Amino acid sequence: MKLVNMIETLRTKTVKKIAYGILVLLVMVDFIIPRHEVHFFGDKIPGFWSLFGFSACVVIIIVSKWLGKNGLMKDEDYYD
Amino acid sequence: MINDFIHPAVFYLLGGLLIPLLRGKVKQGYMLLLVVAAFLAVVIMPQGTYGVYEFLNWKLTFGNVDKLSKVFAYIFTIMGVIGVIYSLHVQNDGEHLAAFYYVGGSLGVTFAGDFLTLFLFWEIMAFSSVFLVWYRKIPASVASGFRYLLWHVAGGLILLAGIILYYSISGDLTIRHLPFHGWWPGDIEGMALFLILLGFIFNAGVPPFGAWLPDAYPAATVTGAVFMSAYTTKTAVYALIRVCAGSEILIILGVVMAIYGVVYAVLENDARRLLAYHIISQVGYMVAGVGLGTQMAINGVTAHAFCHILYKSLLFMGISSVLYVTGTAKLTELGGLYKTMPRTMIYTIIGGLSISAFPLFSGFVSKSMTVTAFGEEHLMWAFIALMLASAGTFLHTGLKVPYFIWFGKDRGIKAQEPPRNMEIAMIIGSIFCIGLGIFYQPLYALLPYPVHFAPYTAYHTWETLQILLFTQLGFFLLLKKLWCENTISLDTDWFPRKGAKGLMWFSNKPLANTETNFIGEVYEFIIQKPIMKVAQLMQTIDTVIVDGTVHNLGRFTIAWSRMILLFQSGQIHHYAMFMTAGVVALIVMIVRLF
Amino acid sequence: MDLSLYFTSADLAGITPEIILTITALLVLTLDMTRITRPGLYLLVAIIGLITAGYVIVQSGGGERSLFGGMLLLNKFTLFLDILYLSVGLATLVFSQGYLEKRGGETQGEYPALILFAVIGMMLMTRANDLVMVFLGLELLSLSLYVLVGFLRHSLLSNEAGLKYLLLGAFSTGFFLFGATLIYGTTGSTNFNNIASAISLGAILSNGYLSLGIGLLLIGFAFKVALVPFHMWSPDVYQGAPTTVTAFLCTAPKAAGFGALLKVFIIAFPVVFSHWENLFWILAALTMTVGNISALMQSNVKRMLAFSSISHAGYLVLGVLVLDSVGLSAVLFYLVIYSIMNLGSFAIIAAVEKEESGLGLEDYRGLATRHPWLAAAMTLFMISLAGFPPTAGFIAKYGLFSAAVANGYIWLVVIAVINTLVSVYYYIRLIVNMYMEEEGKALDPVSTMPARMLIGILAIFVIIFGVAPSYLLEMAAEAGNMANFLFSTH
Amino acid sequence: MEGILLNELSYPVLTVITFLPLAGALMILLLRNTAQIKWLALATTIATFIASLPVYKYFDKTTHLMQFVETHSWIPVWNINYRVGIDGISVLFLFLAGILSILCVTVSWKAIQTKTKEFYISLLVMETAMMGIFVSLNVFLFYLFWELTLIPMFLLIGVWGGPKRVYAAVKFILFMLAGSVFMLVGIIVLYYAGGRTFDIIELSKISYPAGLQFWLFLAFFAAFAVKMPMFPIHTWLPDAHTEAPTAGSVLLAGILLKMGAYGFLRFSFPMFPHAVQMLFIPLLILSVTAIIYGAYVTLMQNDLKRLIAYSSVSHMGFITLGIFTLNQAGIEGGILQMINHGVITGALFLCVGMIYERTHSRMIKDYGGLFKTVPVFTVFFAIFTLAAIGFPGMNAFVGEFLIISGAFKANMVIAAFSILGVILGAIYMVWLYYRVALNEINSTTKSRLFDLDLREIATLVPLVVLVFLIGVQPNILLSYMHVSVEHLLEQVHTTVVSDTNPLYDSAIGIAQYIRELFVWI
Repeated sequence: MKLVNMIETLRTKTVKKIAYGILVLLVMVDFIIPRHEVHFFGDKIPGFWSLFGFSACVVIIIVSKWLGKNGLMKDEDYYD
Repeated sequence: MINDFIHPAVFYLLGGLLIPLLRGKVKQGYMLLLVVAAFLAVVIMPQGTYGVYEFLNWKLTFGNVDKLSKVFAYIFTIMGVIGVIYSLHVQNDGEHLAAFYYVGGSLGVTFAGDFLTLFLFWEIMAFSSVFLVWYRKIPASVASGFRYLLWHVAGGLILLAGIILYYSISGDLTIRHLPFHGWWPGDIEGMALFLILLGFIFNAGVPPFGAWLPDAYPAATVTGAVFMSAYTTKTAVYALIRVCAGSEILIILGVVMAIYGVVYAVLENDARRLLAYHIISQVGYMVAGVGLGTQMAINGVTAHAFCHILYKSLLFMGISSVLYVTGTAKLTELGGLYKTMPRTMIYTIIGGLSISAFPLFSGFVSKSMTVTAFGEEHLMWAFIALMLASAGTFLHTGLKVPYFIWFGKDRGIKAQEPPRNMEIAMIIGSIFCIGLGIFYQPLYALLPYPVHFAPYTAYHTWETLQILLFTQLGFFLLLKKLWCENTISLDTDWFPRKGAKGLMWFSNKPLANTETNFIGEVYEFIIQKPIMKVAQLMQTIDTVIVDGTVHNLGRFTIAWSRMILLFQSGQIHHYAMFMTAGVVALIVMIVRLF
Repeated sequence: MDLSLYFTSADLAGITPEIILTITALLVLTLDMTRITRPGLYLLVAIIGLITAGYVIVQSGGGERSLFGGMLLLNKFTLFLDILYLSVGLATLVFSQGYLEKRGGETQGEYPALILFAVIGMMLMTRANDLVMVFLGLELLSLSLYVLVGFLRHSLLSNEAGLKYLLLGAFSTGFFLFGATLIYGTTGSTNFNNIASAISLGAILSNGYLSLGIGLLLIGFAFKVALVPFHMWSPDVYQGAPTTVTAFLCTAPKAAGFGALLKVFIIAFPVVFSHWENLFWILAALTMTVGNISALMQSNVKRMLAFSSISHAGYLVLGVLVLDSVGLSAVLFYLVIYSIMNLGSFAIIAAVEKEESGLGLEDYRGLATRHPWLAAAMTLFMISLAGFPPTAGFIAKYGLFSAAVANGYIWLVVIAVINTLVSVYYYIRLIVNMYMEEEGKALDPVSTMPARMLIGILAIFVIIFGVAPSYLLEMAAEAGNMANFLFSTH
Repeated sequence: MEGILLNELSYPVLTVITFLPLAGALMILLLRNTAQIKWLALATTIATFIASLPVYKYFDKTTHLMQFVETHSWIPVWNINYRVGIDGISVLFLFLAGILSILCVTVSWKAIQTKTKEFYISLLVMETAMMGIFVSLNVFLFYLFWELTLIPMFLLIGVWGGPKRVYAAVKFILFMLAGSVFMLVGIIVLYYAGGRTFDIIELSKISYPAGLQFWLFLAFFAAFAVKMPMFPIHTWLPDAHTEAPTAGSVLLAGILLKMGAYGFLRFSFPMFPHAVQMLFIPLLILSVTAIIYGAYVTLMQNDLKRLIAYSSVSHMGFITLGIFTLNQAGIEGGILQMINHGVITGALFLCVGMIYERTHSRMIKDYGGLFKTVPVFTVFFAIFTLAAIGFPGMNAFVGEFLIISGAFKANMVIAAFSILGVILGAIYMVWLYYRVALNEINSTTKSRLFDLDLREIATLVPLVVLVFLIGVQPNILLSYMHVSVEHLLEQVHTTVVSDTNPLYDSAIGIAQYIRELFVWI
């Protein structure tokens, strides 16, 4: 069916490349974007939020996993 | 004009009673009729105070209509429509009834003008919703249903205690703004406010009192979870806004919630529990906002609650559909469904994008307002933390869930799109999510305070885009790390086979304990075991000591009786002897007397 | 010679009832000699005699009268008791009808005759105003009772009981006489009034001997009314005796004993009585406690009731202890109610009883289903004995307790109520067996029409005096006034 | 005489409603046919209820004085009058007794097969006694009716009860007497202390010396506490309730337990205010102990009736808690809660009885999934379960709310503990409901289960109506008692015990208080 094929096409290498392109574009544009609502230092640094987003993701995963390894995780019938 | 005010709860509470009597199409039509009517009732409802009613020597107010209560009423009734459509196919009338009373209860709370009325509907919600869990009718759901009920009864009674205490001080029951300042109640009045606050945050799912939430929702029925995701916490948020806005303690709690939810979501394997954790995380934003208490924050919270109900229910509908079709919601057992249920995937992703506040989706217009409110107040640590949480949100609901369910490892599960009514409900939800993302003005117009906030400023949009897309980058780079999850949870699957030793070692970890305490086993360790232990003790006391005393008294008397009877030997010379003894005693006495 | 030297017509008029009864008794015996084998007839005659005697007594109106130079003293008090004796005798005779045949004692006239003699004896006991007279009455009563108790010639138990009663009775009579002599020795008189005046004037030989005399006298009475520790005989005797006799034995003679006791202490020893309060206190506590506790474990109903009657004697001592008009009337009222309850329950026992004497509690199982009315009556008597309102038993107990509390014997009353509590257990055990246990072996009550009617009447009395006791209470109060009157004279 | 309102109605209403059942019992005595007996019994109870209706209509809510008073000379020798009358405290109980008696007849319609005549006679005598207790204005009369309840209830339990009925019956009667005999002594002492009268109104006017008050209070307390029953003399209750036939349990729970609390209000408060004020804190503690203790023990029960019986211990704890707060809210809550408890627990016993009739098992484990097998029954059961939990909008909620708010006024600490009681209450009731109604269907009893018939529904419906009526419009009942309770409080608070106000707000306060108390004793 069509919908499925569409999704299939979205999973090709080319799409991926385009995606990376977009990311680069994001950072680029961030240098020129007007900044009027400035809450703290981060807002002044170009690309800060990109960095933030990425590191946030990494941190969350790493930390949570570490916690998980240290016992947060149980097998499913732990309570039975 | 009093005539215009029809309490929407009436449709749910009274109208619902007829449901069991009807059958088939008629029933479905009737249910739709009710929920739509309720929505219209809210629409035509003018502001003011209605349904005042003398009870004992208090005034009970059932219809206290202002902007705040009205906006919540809107979303509750809208959600009612969606939810009912989604659950039209359900055969079990009891489930329908429970859902109706649940929704009715939340509406009652919304329009309650005094604490008694609020408490009344508060309890109706608790007791009706538990059936949504029980009707799943699997042992696990029964057990967690009880834990759920217990949490809420406890919370409710703490609330009641607070109310009574407050009443005995102020002699007044009308709901008004009673913020609780500081960290710990200093005086009696502080105590009253604290108890009320506590009662509310029990329902808001604030850790450590939120354990019921990720415990019960995954256990609920397919459609039940959809309802539950929408009402309990949001009703609590509403109550908090009304009563506790500006209680600093809430900021801390809220931020903690936001992070807590995200962290646990990483590890979660059951998609519905994962979403449940995200409810906690999202409600965290709201609670924090309420704690902040500025006009903008309140607006943001209200808007966020509004949108949250829509996209969260949408998410739940999506996952529940998967559950409904495949019979499981475990990420480790799912994968590659995009072949069989692509439409469901689309809806779910829409929900995911909304919740993670993607521009042009409903979450963006509300969450950003809340977060910005913190920026405005220069509470940077909170600001950053919430940003972090939003990144995490996208990571899981936006990426992880869809990925592992619809792509990931194809497990070749036989599946098809869910029943039509479910899909219609999801479509409506999706429309709302996108619609609100683009045409947000009507929503802003509903908010309690005038809005001076434009979501779509270039920079703002841009910062969000950066965060989210780079999160995505991170996600795909660390995908392997996330894959590990399966193997880990597989590992844990055969832990028991490896032997209890390893398990013990795990659970002995302090972290393990805290975790286990947070969910389910709070009931096990802190409530059930002690209660039952004490109960057994009391039982023993009752039978052994209290009753035993009586019995021994009886035995003693009877023993005495038998002893005396030995004198009654029937031998005449014995009798003579005793009589003589008596005579002697008498004489002695006389001699002593005189 | 001129009899008026010894007694006047007024004296004779005073003792008309006794004369009537004696004649009746002799008549019955003569009938017996004429070999008329109609037991009903003897009873009929005896009953007529009793009724006429009663009529005469009521006519006499109970004014204060002293006969035979102060040998007898008639007043409301004696009148009240006389009526009681007569009615008890009457009732006994009524339900004895048919019982003795059942128990295989071939009835002769002596049975009613003996009952009549016993009644005469009792009447004399309480009418007496002189220790010698009291003794005569006592003996007349006792002798007839000895025979009655052993009346069932073929029943071993009956004979044993008769013998025990005789021996122990003799034992106590001895003490009584001894006491009387000592008192005579110290005060120089056997007449109550003279004794009293001698004591109050202080013209007595020695306080010690007097006290000793009173003490021994007391033992004599204590034996008659079965106060601990002089109660030993009563369970065996009550159990052994023919049930009808038991009924008679545990009601009227007790009344007579208490009557005489009260009269002696009120008229003869009002001054020294205060010394004896402690003793009575102890006797009361001891008697009711021992009686109840021993009754707890009895499986034989007759024996159980025997012990219960001991405990009731204990309650009665409360009234004796008070010894004023209130106490006196309370005792009198209690005696009446007590007689009603016991007569009733024994009548029922007599009805259900078979050859072997006495039935265990188990034998009453299922009585309620087969003979509901009988069971209901029994229940009524039991709860009345236990002192539940609205039965007469409660009013009677209340009267005693109230009198005692009024005189400050609160702790004794507390002991008494605790005893009541204990007693409830064995009374309801019978109810339990009748109503709540599964059917036992069938009982076939054999009872004549009059007996059944009697039971009914008694049951009705229990209720009536429970809800509307005023009339009887007033009569008792009048009778009790003797105390005031005599206290005032001294 | 002053201080009372004579009966203006055309007939001696209180006497009639008291003795009509007795008359009915006497008539039944003469009948043979079982059907006739049943119908006559039903007719009598209904007639009694109807005869009592004018009372509620013409009751003057604006005065605390005794109303509908009748006085006749009874035993002049002891200065005892037959005097009956009611005020705001007693009037409601007539209503409750009237209703429950009717239901007891209907529920026993099929259940009682043996000794039918005796059964209905006992039932009617019980009603007379119950009515009599609440209308008596003469201590002697009161005691008479008080004891009159024992024998019929003894028979009800012992003859028509369960397997351990004899044990239960004997235990019941011995416990009851153990209390009431001391009350008898107390009554006699009161009689002389109060100037040789038994008239409650007269006796209430006199102020007795403190020491005497203390002892008299204890004497009466013995009787009332056993009846309530208060911890730790409650142990007769589970046995009696469990073994009694349904009607018996209903009357026990509905009326007999209330007699104790009523006694406190009628005697202890007006006559021994000093003692009450000295002792109310220990009594509050005792009450709250009963609440929690009872709740805990209830959790462990696996016998339906026994469970409900133990829950009564807990609920009665609430009632005493309310009464001894010595403030308007508390006492009114207490009285209201008595009615509520009568209705709810009565209803629960009716439910259990109905289900027992079918399965002849009281064991919880024999049930399960009733909501599938007997839906109608489950609906009723659910309603009463919620009511028992104190669900808002139902009657018990109002009562408990008043009581707890009163308790908070009287003593924070104790009130806080009572909340725990509420929680436990919710736990055991819901758990019971879950095990019986939800769960999976239990095959052992399924076959014998069939749903309620019209008679049974008709029996339960009035109670459902009451549950909700009182729940949403409690003023209907409360309005009767306001003035009387105010007056009662005046009587209690007229005597000031010591300069320290008797309101202790903390645990330390309680400790001090108790020390003072013992010094005082």
